[in-house]
Amino acid sequence: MKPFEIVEEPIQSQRYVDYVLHAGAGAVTVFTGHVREWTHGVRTLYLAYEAYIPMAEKTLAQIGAEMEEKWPGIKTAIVHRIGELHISDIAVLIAVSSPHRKAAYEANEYAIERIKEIVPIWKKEIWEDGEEWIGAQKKYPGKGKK
Amino acid sequence: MKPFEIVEEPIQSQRYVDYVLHAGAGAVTVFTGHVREWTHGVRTLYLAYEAYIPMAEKTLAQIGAEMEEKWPGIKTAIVHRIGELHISDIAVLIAVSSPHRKAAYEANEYAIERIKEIVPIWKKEIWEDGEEWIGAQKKYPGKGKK
Amino acid sequence: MDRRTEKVSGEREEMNMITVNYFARLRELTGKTKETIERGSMTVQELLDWAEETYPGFGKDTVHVAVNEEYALKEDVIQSGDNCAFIPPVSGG
Amino acid sequence: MDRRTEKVSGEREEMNMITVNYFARLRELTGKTKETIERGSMTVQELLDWAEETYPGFGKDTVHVAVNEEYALKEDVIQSGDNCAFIPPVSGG
Repeated sequence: MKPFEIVEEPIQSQRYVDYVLHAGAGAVTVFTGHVREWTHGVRTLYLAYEAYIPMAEKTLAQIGAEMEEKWPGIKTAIVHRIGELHISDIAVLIAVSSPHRKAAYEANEYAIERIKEIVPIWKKEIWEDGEEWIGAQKKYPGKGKK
Repeated sequence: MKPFEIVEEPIQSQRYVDYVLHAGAGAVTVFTGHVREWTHGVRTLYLAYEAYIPMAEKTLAQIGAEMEEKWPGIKTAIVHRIGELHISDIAVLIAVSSPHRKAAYEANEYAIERIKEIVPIWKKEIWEDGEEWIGAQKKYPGKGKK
Repeated sequence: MDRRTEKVSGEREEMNMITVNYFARLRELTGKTKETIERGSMTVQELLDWAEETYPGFGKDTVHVAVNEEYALKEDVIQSGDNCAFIPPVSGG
Repeated sequence: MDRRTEKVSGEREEMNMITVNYFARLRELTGKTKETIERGSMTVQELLDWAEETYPGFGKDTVHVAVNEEYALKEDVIQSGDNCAFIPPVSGG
């Protein structure tokens, strides 16, 4: 397992928790994003995730570096799954350990916001009567922007 | 397993995650508090936790009710371990599922703050050269205060 | 006093019993996990005063009282049969 | 023109090659995962203009460009041999 990775198989949470845990960690936060059955009254059958894998892993690692700069002392792992995902499957997992809890919460939430901004991963929702690539329009990002 | 409980054995995280997960959950946050080796430059050998068990489980359930009132649609489980705990052992676990991530983070952090305020659980730190019951002095709480 | 009065009197005395529980530092200070106090009723403040007097160093100003597993105010009245607990500053998590 | 010059010229032509990758909606629109463009250099803006012209509906105003796995600015210059990717609005998480 790599601390910042894209996988095609089900995400095994414990691996990433074990990776961030150490004797100096007093708090661990784990966020998992799951495939939800209903979104705005429309029933999702399944999702298809696609990634530009090398750049996605690079940007995940970049987010990890940003986090460790902002919250010194934390340790982070982030994994995103691609391929066909069904209801309740884990799409993304963020594990953060920290000596104290505040940083573990803040850094974790920062990670998911940044993932949604810069990591080249795309989600297609497949419903009973159609499908669509999801993605909010964002301003053109600055180079090396944090 | 009960959704709000005090246990004497190692906390098995997956049970509580499975309990809060459902088809409508798009986000799950799990917080675990661990025994840390060093606190303010003093090395902890182990911790001894003690609880007023029936009242502790009741106040954990009360915190869960407060959370579900503040963040409708979430589902929560909280477990605290007592007895002798060693470095990296999980002392407390809070699992929150929610349709959307914001509530899952906020409610989870609310839970740990409230646990530290009202749940009758006490921690004794045992070092190489001594031991001490830990506990910040708090104002006398109001009845039914939230 | 006939037997009937005696019996009633005896029952009343049996009911003059408030249970108190000790935890953590207070359990070690008192050397007890619980005991009973022969009182028919008292306020939470009176219970705290009693504890401080009985166990020097009790530290009543930082100790809360739960009556039947609910936090109680200092002016609340404890009745015979109630199950009380002294709650020193908590440190869970 | 002697053989040596021809050869150098040939190598130069081989190097007029920018690789572009397509993902998600753009992969479906173009029917391609990648292709090469015979250009020695161009700006990111020129690449986006080329894509819009070549593939109607490309939506260049919402598409970002990565050059060698780094987000690039519109004025950045892409060189022959660079590996580019069109990044439509991301939706991970």
